[in-house]
Amino acid sequence: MSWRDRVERLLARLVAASATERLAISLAALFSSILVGTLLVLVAGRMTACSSAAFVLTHPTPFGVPRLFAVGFCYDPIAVYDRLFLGALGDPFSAGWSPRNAQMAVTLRETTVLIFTGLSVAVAFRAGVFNIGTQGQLVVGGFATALTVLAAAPAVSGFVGTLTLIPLGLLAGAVGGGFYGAIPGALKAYADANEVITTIMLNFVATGVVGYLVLNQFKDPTSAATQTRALPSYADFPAVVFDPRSNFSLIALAFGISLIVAVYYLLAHTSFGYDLRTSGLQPEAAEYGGVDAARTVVASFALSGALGGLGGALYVLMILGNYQTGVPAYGFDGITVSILAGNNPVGVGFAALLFGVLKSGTTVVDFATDVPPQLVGVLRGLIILFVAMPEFFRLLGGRMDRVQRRARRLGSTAATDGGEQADDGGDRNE
Amino acid sequence: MSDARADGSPLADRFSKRTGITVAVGVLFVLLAGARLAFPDTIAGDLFAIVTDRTTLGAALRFAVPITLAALGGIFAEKSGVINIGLEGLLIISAFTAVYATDTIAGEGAATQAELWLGLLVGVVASTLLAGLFAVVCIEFRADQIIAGLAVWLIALGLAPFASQVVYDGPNTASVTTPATVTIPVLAEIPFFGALFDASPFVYLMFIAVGLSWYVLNRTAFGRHVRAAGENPKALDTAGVSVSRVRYAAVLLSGVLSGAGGGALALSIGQFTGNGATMVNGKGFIAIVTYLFGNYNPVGAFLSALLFAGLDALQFSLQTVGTGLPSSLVRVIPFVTVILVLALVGRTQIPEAAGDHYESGED
Amino acid sequence: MADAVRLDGITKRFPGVVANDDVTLEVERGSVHALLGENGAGKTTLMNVLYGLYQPEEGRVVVDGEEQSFESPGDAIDAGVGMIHQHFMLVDTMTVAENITLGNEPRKWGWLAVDREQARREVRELSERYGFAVEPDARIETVSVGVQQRVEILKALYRGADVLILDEPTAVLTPQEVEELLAVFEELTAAGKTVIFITHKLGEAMEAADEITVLRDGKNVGSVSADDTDREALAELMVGREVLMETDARPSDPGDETLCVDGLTVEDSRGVTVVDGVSFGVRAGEVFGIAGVDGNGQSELVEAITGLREPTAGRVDFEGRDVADWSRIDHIEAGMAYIPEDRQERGLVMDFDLVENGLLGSQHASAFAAGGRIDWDRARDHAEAVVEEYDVRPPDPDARSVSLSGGNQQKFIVGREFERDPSLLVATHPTRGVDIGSTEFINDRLLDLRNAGGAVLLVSSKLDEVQMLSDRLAVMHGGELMAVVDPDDVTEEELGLLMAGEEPSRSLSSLRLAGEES
Amino acid sequence: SGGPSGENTSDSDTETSSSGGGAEASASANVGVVYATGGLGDGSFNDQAQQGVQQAAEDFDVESRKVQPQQPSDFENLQRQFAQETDPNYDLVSCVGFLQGDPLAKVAPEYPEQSFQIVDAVPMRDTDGDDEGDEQFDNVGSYVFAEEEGSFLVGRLAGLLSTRSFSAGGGSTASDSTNLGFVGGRESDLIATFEAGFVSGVKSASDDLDVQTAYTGSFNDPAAGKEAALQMYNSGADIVYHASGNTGTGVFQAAQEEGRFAIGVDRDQSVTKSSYADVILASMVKRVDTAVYSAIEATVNGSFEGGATTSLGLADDGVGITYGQELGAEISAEVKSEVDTAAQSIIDGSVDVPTDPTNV
Ligand SMILES: Nc1ncnc2c1ncn2[C@@H]1O[C@H](COP(=O)(O)OP(=O)(O)OP(=O)(O)O)[C@@H](O)[C@H]1O
Ligand SMILES: Nc1ncnc2c1ncn2[C@@H]1O[C@H](COP(=O)(O)OP(=O)(O)OP(=O)(O)O)[C@@H](O)[C@H]1O
Ligand SMILES: [Mg+2]
Ligand SMILES: [Mg+2]
Repeated sequence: MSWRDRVERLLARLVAASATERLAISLAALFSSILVGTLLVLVAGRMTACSSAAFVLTHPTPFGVPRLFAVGFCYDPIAVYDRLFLGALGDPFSAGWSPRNAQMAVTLRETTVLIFTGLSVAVAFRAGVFNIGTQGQLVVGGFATALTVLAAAPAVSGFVGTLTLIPLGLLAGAVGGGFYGAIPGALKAYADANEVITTIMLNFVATGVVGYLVLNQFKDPTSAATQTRALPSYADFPAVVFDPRSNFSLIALAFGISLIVAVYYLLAHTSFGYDLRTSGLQPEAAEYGGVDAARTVVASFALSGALGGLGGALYVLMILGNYQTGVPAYGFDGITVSILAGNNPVGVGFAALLFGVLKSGTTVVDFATDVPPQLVGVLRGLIILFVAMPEFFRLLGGRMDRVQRRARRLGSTAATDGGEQADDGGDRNE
Repeated sequence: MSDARADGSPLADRFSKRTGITVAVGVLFVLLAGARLAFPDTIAGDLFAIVTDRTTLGAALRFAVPITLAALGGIFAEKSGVINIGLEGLLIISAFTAVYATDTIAGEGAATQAELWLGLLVGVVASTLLAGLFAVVCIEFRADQIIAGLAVWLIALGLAPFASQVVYDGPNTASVTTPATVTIPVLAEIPFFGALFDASPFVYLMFIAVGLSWYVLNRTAFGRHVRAAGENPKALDTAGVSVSRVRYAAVLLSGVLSGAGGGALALSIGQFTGNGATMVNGKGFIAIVTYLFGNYNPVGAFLSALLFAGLDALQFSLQTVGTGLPSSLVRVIPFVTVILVLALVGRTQIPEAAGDHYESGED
Repeated sequence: MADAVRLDGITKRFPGVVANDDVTLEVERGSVHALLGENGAGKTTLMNVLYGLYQPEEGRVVVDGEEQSFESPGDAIDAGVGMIHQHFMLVDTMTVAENITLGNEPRKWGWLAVDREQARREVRELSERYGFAVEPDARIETVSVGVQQRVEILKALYRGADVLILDEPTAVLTPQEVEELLAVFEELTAAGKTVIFITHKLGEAMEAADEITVLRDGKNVGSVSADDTDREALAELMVGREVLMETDARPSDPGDETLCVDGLTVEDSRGVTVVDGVSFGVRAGEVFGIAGVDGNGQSELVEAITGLREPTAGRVDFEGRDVADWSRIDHIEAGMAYIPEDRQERGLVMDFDLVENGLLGSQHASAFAAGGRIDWDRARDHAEAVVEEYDVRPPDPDARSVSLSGGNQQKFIVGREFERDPSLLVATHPTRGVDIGSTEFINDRLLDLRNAGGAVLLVSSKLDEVQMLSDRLAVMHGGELMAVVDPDDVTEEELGLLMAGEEPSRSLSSLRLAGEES
Repeated sequence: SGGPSGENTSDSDTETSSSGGGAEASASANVGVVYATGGLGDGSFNDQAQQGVQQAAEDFDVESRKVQPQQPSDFENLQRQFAQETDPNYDLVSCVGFLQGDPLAKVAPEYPEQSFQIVDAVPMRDTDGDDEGDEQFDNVGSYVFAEEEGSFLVGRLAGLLSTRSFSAGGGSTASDSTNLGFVGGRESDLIATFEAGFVSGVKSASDDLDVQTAYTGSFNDPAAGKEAALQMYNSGADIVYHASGNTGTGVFQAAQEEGRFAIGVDRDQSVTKSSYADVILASMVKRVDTAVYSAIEATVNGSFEGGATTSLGLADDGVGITYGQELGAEISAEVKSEVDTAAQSIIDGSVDVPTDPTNV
């Protein structure tokens, strides 16, 4: 087949209604969430008290038109979104802006971790299972990374140390997370235990047990915090372009992006990926096609866990420099990232960037406005809610017709990928 | 359907697993009793003393309230064919709202008991509204139930602390009155079971809700319609009953019950605390496990909630008795138990159509 | 006297299909009326209109002389119209009485509770009045299909139905159960009820109905009195042309046993033994048929043979090797092809396009995936070949399965499985729900494979079809093979008895083929 | 109160100085506060710190802005935001809570011109490459407390009362009980010093006394605090001391329900949790407010000095015992004087209070 054919086919797939629809729905969901968020900020702004109104809702008064109303609010929604989005990028429209600014580094480093957790959730979704346990896998992976690197560090040092410890740490994270992910997989495959519940429970278990281990076995004696000793500085991801103090390494981001490509390739071009997608879409058909359902469930959970564990490894190696209890909710954000991306690995990249901005913007909002930063948590929930109901936007778009619905019912359009696969997962859970 | 199938009850093996677990718990209990007699100073001996202590029963009952109420809500929703994984969110939203409402209604002084119940009612309304949103999204807009349920959880997880921050300038609300313990004379004196008659009014509320739920599900036409909507919605539809309406009612009911649970949780401590996973901290998810384990039976759900709550209560006893078990590990016991139970029970008898959309007139 | 039902110029459209096109139908009170027509002719749609499930774009529905506009089945029920669907609308986990009274529960204590005693009593009375022996407290999942059907009928009667609509009520019954059902029709009409039933079987229509209406392509192509017509005339009305099913009648030339099943015992997912010590063999170059009413263990038997279900006892020898505990993929790779009974659940991934679906089962085969990497170009060539050779329409390998009609989906599966060049083909209901043209095509291919020396195990509930295609025919009932017979030497009635688990009057040994040990 | 409409104003959300809204430009100092993750409204640690800020704002013309991080990983970012901000320029960034120590060790050297204060931790720089800190940062003033000393006093009080028949307000002790309780928040070295001090204080009253301890794993889980305390009261404890932030609210509730006593922490909790004043015997106050206040005061006066640790013990009034508003008067002078004696011995060094519960 000629290259032209291939390119044409690729283009045809790209513009396929489903893909654009997917994108449209994600954008619409984001937009709607922001809209609802604005309302929330305004309502909250009326409920609280302040010395002067941060935002006044009124109308222009040209030609001496009398002012009919002017309502003041304690919170300024425009400022909130300005801080949330522009602030997270370090104010790109201000003078002297450099893309290497510290806040941008925060945004990108959050993005990097979210790529891993997003991929983790997406892989599971594509295999038709819900992995709500990425958080726990990340905790276990991060802890495994810290222990391994601490154990191996005395043997090496300097540049050689960097070259050996980072891959070793990543491997440890992947293995730790992978094993921890395989547990709910095996429980589902061989004991029929609902993975939504087991993974949520395993999150609590991971936090508890790792917390215990850190406190009682591996605690840094010099610190009051519950954390391990610091990893040697040569086990830190080398900073490129960005300030080394920013805890962000472009190399890690590049690693994340290469994993996006790898996961995409795995899903689209390998036999294992075919098995995985088939069992995600239609388990009975997969079984018929010779896919070992139990093994695929365990394998995809292990893969998903390994990706989550890698996220933990990066969190430890790149951001913290040790393991500390109180790991941020990257795993739960991964769910949002994946759902927003329609469980598509490439989409995960973009969704992770969006959520990187949101997470980084949260602290900017917290700092710069009086609006409680939990707003971003609400936005996250709203985005998922809107993404879950493409029908809502179709109704709005007035394009609802029977054929589409029938197609969807049979688990079809890519637009509802997440939903439909989830559906399958849901059905088989119980 | 051949004769070969007629003799095998599809529930047989599941029941036997449940029975197995129940028997195992019983055997464990007897062993502990033996250990207590033989080696009174060992952990096992202590355990028996703790398990048979009325304090433990009292604590288990208190812990069981939010879990049981949410589980009852989950039963109604799922029996009607809507898997409500957002129970956690419903608990969170009503926990905050109930305290906020009580605080607001009471104004300056301390809230009276009547104001507290009014606050609970407002909490129930809030949770029901959120459940209503969930219902519209799932039934009207055909959203995937699991994803929409996750969304409900995440929204509440953000919204309640957000609101607390707005109103109280911190993730924790002010403290309000707590309900007065209701003590039934004489009965409260009974050694172990006395705890049943010397409890918070919310515990009695829970008992009433369990009984009523069982009655509604099994004895009323509405309950029948709920079950039919979950097993074979088309059968219900063709029998001339609107499936959507039944499902709406069931999901709203899950909001009402979870609302009572969340409100009771927060009001019994008089405060909503909202950082991290909030004070609800996974109770909604445990509720799901309890009704799965209880095989969608309200009484079964209550008993398994009591089991998990008992484990939760146990962890403090284990710590204070000084068993030497590290407290951070003891706290993990209930979660591990949930996993083990789920692995043992395995596939539960989920309603046939749960998770599916239903639209009248479709094939 | 007014007609019980009069449908006047009903038109009902679905996107891209006119399911009912200006259909007029009159049904006399106290009569039995049969609706005939090919798959997709619009029979179910028309009855759904009468039952208020669909609202017609045009036309009037008149019941008992009164024009009606039903918004929902509830309205139809109120007007005395009841319907028993092709797929029963029963709640398996509830009892007979609960199902019958669903939506119409007798109450006590002013709506607070269902009066279960009264429900039970009413159901028992009703059941006795029409001579149905049904136990009100039995759970639906434990009773036979025949009983379930009666529950459906009682459900309609309980609601005061005067007009009963039955959609293909005989499709799932044994010939004997069919007889009983037709007797029930007489009871009903004797009590003044009106019966409308849909069927594909001309004989039944002739026997039970007073009047017969034939639909074709959504149009009423004729209503005739049963006494004034014959099978040939009806068949021609239905299809619009003369029907002659020609098959390759060449006798088989069997070789060695490709498949040998010995003492096979299988449990279903609930742990109930549904295949009980079954033994038979399929030789190269022959079609071995298994007939039987659905649900007598055929599905589990086939799943055990094809590696989808692990048997609890017994052997499955394929080309001399015991494959009973091989994995599914090993079965495929050993050369066993399988056309599953549920094409949309198992046979195809509905969300995949044909290129991807063509790979199902071959995703690890070296021809398509060397070293774990899928060669999509080859997969595409393969799908294109299948589409072309098996006349799949539309001929577009990028079309997703969900967009194909049922018949075309089936053709693609058949093509894919034949392309494996199997030494054994297991086919379950390969022509179910498929139109006459495609049926013919598929059957021809089965025979081609046989003639080329392949072994074919054919499971079907269409008696005429298995009888015609098979070289040897077994009848399955209650998890056991009743007999292996020569299909040319057995009557439909005898098969019916065997399917019902009874011994025909002619001794079985005379039916059995020489040299058969089963 | 309702929201503002148009330009009219109501009471303040940001902690502006008492001199009114117009003071912004003329503020003598701008202070940023990063609270601990438990958040405000805990009635103990964070609220106590806020108290210091508010007091300073009242006494000097100080503008302040606060943030309440949701998780420990936010600390670093928020500290940095304050350090970077130029509009206004923050004269002091106050970091409340020991978890902020490590992040501050990273941020402080990046902004040598920025003054920081940290409570409950001493961040250090590693100068000799052994990955252990050995030198403080010049721009960071550290404030630590001798929690064990204050806890010793309340432990002694509890021990003395437990061996007597004491009854007041909503509770009573039984003279024959030999049992007391301690409820901790999340397990950590810091909380362990509270436990160690309390237990040794109890033992100083009588060797026959036992202390039940339990950790709830959270500083913000009143329900768990309540259950833990109930458990203790039911197994004979007369008095339960807590060092668990808002979790302690549950301890007070349990005391009220069981008719026993509790001891508060960080602030005078018979004031901050006044509805439980009838069971709060005393509180171990930890003057986080003083620490914050004095740091701000020094900043206003231009005398803030980094690179040093201020240790606040009994002798410095940094920790101490405050008797409950309602119950304090009921405690006999004899008991109080025994407590005072103990305080004196600690101050003059004749008693050394352990900081590790395993060494008691
Ligand atoms: N809900 C629907 N939406 C769209 N098209 C439909 C729907 N129901 C039926 N059709 C189409 O209408 C036509 C008539 O279908 P109908 O089910 O009435 O046929 P039938 O005569 O009952 O066929 P069969 O004998 O297979 O049951 C078919 O082309 C079918 O695909
Ligand atoms: N309920 C429905 N909603 C939407 N489209 C439908 C529906 N039912 C059928 N179709 C579409 O109508 C077409 C005919 O479907 P149908 O199931 O009637 O096929 P069939 O009659 O079994 O196929 P064939 O004609 O090949 O035997 C297909 O394209 C199918 O996807
Ligand atoms: Mg058809
Ligand atoms: Mg039909």
